[in-house]
Amino acid sequence: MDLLEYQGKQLLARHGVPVPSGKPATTVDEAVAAAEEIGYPCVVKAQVQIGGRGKLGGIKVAANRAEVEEHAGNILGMDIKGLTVHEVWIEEASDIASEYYASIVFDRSAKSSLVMLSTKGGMDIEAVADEDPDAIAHLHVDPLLGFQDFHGRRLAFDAGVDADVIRPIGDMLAKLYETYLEEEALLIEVNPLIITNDRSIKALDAKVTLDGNALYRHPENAELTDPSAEDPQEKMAKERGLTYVKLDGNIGILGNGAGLVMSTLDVVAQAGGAPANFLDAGGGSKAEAITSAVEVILSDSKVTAVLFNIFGGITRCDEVAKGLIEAFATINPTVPFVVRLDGTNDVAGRELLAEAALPNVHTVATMLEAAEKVVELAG
Amino acid sequence: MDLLEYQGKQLLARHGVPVPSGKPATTVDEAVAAAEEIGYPCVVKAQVQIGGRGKLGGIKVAANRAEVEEHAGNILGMDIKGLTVHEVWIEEASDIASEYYASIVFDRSAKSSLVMLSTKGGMDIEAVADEDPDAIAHLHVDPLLGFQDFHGRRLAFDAGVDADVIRPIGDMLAKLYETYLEEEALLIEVNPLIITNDRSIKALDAKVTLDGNALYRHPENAELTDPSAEDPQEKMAKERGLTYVKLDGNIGILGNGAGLVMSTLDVVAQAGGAPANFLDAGGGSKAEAITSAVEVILSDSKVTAVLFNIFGGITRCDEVAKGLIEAFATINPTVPFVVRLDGTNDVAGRELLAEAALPNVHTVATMLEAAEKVVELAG
Amino acid sequence: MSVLVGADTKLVVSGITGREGTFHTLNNQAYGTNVVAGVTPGKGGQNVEGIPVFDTLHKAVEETGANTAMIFVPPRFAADSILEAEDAGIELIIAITEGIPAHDELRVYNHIKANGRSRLIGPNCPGILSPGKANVGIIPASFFREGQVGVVSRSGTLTYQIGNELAQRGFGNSSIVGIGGDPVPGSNFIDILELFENDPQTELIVMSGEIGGDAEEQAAEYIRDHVTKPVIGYIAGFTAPPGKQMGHAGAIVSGSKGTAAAKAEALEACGVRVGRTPTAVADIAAEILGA
Amino acid sequence: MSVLVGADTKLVVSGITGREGTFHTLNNQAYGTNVVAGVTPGKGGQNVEGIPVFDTLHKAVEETGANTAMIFVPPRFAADSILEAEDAGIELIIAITEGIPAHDELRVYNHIKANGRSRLIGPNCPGILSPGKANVGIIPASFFREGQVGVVSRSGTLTYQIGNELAQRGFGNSSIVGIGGDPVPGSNFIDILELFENDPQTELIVMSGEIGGDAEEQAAEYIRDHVTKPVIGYIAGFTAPPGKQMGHAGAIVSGSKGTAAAKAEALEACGVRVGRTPTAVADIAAEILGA
Repeated sequence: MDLLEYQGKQLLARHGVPVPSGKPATTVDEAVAAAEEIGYPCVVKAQVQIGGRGKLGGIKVAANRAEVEEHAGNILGMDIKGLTVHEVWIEEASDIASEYYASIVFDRSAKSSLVMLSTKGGMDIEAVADEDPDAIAHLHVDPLLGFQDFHGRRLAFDAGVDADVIRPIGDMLAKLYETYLEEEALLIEVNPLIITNDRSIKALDAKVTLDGNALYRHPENAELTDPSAEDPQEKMAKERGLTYVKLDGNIGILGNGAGLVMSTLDVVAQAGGAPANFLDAGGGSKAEAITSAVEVILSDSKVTAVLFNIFGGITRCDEVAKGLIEAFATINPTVPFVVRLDGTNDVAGRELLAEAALPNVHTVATMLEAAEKVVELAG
Repeated sequence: MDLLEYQGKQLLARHGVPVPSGKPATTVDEAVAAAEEIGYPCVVKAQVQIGGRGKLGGIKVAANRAEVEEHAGNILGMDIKGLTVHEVWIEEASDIASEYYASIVFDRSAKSSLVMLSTKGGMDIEAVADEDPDAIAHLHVDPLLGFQDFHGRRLAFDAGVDADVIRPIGDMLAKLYETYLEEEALLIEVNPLIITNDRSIKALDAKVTLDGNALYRHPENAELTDPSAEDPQEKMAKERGLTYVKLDGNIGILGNGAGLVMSTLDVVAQAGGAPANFLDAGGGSKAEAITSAVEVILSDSKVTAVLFNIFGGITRCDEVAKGLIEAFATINPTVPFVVRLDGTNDVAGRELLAEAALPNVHTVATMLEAAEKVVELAG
Repeated sequence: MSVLVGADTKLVVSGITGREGTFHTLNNQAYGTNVVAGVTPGKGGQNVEGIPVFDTLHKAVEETGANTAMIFVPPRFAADSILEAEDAGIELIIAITEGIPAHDELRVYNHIKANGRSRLIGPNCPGILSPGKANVGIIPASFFREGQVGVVSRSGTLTYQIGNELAQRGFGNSSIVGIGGDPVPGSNFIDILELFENDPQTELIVMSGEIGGDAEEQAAEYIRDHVTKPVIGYIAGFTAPPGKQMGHAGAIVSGSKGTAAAKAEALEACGVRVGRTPTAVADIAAEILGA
Repeated sequence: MSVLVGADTKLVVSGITGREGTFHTLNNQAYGTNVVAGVTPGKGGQNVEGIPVFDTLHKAVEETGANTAMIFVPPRFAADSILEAEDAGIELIIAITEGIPAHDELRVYNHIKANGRSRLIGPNCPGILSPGKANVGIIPASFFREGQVGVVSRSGTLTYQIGNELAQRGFGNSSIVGIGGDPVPGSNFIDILELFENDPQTELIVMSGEIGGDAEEQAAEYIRDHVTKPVIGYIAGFTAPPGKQMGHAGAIVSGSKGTAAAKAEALEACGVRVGRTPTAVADIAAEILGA
């Protein structure tokens, strides 16, 4: 789960990481009220999960009330790379002596956590990594040992930070790691981490990704939302506990298991079709989940045909069949369905479908055949 | 550092371990005031670091104000196995359905922590261990992994606790471990851990030993004191940062390094003498520390002769000599001294002593000779 | 022969009394797997169709000599159950549970590795099937029969699909190993490739990967350097858009790293033939084994 | 030969710029130890009498190839310094620092053991002297000369006393190893006994223990089963009253366990002769080696 800038910074602040003070606002009036409280100059920052918003006019300094009104008015509702700005963050202006970069990444490949620090902050870190890899100090932290003081010292000396901030930077990295661990983040990136003229350090921006699987342990984080980021179908699917990703095509796809669904998308594409979505009904889906998933798929008006590709393990094909029959009873779909059922209770599932004799539902024997059929029907 | 019962329980309570409410009191008036606040019946408990105080009249239930007055009056000032009671703990009375035992021990030998649980609480656990070792469930916790839920479950099932408290007991063990780790304890023992009639669990007694080396990280714990436990010489030595243990004999001993001092005690005993103390001046002692140590040794009026046995490594013999010379200048000792100096700067040290020509100070060449000489002089 | 599970397997199931736990345990037993015990705290002394249930894994091991554990508890209890199994001395732990927090997985992985006593398969995996011998997990065994193809896969249902395509061409399997699609799998492709390389029954290995991470790239180099048997690769996710998470925590692509195309290339560069569909994998297998 | 430190030692000193750190580093260097670097964060680029100082241990290793680290920082920084040395790949870490919190020691011990890359001696130890070759730590080397007696001890100054008694009888030492008196020493008697057993220069081993813990009892069994060379034991603390802590965290006796008498008995039961005073140890050595 990706957090908005201000959500991430508030999370960091809870663990003692210094951040500029600020307030979120969803209307111009709220923005003005926030600015009046914070004082001038202040910064109006668009809250969207995408880089480069500054260049596109999503970050503006306001010297007074009128400017806040103007900037908030412009930024709220603005489209930034396809995302609509629903919220701004009004923040005290910071003076900047230096811009550094710090991050902690859950490194699947190394099975540990990667901590990075660079004095080349404030810019695209991937460009720095390409052009001057030595400018980014990095090390892995043994998960059983945790972040030690020497990790912080080593990063600070290796990155070549100013001598007077060696210790504060080390302390800040320790706090970022604490946040990362205790909030169960998969990524914490602070860019820029600034040194002010009076030599204090602050996280001026923050990108935080939390582990969705761990949210049950962090109910306060589970409530954080990003109104700009979600597609209506994706939101609907999420509310129903389905893994759904919207794509550009017209063939609705439902399968069980991420790998099989991805493979189905590939096979449909190879057969000349364009998938409208990725939808993993998950392991052990009951009939209701299937009915619910059909609703999600069909709520995308571009869909002209739907493919069910099920190979049941923990999922039982008879439940899938029941769910589809129920969907026909309640929402009466008008597009054709191609259904391939194999695996646990497949015979029972196919029998149920045969008995139900649903209109325009085609049962096929193999995945390849199913893909070809649905492409043909989708038109 | 050993804590008094109530200090230990307050420490546990800070980590969410349920304990009966109570208040400490050093006078009868305070005890009565505490009881009035807590309500009746309440328990008046002598605060001394020694087992078996109950049998000796150190724990009394009071049904009303008059009884608190009576019991507190009797217990305050009472001698329990050589310790004077300076403080009582007034506690709400608890009803007891079952008495269990729980402890966490820093296990040097296993290089990990040993957690124990038994349903045979409320009695001498060493007797239980001797007579019915299977009645004590125990396991070691990997320090890098920490206490896991399964540790608690396993202990609870192995100990055979009542089915309805399996989970609460596991939770309590987790909290005890948290306390042990975060407060850097070397021992936490809860005996009895009680189940009340309404099936809640509480730590009714607690024995907590903290790591003195870690107190700098726990300033609030460093301030805890036990007025009953300390001998005046030991207290004086502690304030001066010296490691001093009072013994029964008449030969004052000063050495550097615990091993050498213990060995010196042994050699003096073998030579027929009786050491008055163990005093390790520590590594790298400066002259002032030596002077200060002489004062501590001589504050014990039984001392009739003093032995210095120094083999300098990090300690420099010239500093030791200077300290002894300074001691003669300021406190003018009347008992004979036997001094053996070897190791770092020993020649310089011996020269300083020779020049000073202190009265009744005998320089000898070896440890064995030194022991024999001091026994002879001590009379 | 087969790998990991077989005639010597003595299985204990953590979470045996849950609905799915019971269903699949009995399925596994019906297939012939030697299920010796189950564990559900508080239900010690009961039994599930004759399989004794214990309160702790330690007790189960003590009483039954179980050497393999299947973890079938909900995600919030799964890390603890895996650690319990490791502590109890279980050699092979197969964690079916999906949705375990990533930091739990990291801790569990590193602890098990540091101790070096147990092998963990999964979590978020379908288990291991050695056709004709034993089935531990949720793989629908009736679709597979004994044979010479070893299958290792990050995805559950995709494994069935590939196994099924092979079966339709008449090929059976030595073992089918689902290593799971989570960020920190207990065992990776390389661990299983090594087992298949040393398994006399296995003549051909099918390795089914997906987008995200670099496990396939690492496996490619391992195959080049250490595997003498023919390997066929498959990668799911050619049509996945970058930056989108596709269900598995594993299935996320960032930039050009971890894309299906990059993985297929890496495998081919190391001499592994890659089928573009499950059907194509079976075609290549037929070519190699001469069906 | 000698054990642990010698001609191959390339020493880096953590805390080199402290008063004691500088004093003993230069002493060690003057003795002939190859001191290649020091570490003090923030003083990188400086030098101590020509010994280059670095900000981090990693940098020191990178630039000088140091293989041995001496830890001379205050207790609150010592655990971190030891872990830093281990992380930097140092093979032998000798921690002189006294007063490290016990839980820090526990964590450090288990981490180093789990990784298996480094050997830790100490903390709270006087270091290691291989007379005529190298001295790392605070042992006053001028009292000792090269010879055939290996000494291992929990106590610092007692080690000097015993070494000195041996010297007065004309015996020199292969190495003198202080393992320290703390609750969780990085290395125990057994680790060092094994080294002396395999060291051709060592003909006789003196093992000096003290009250508390069960390290001597464990060593006794090890000697019986694995050590062919003669071993002389010494135990300090016969007159220590039970329950009292005598300076070292190690030197505490509870009940009958860990008393000097129990330890001496355990050693004698395993065929180790125990001297009741340092002088008696030297007497026995003279008997065995025939001085």
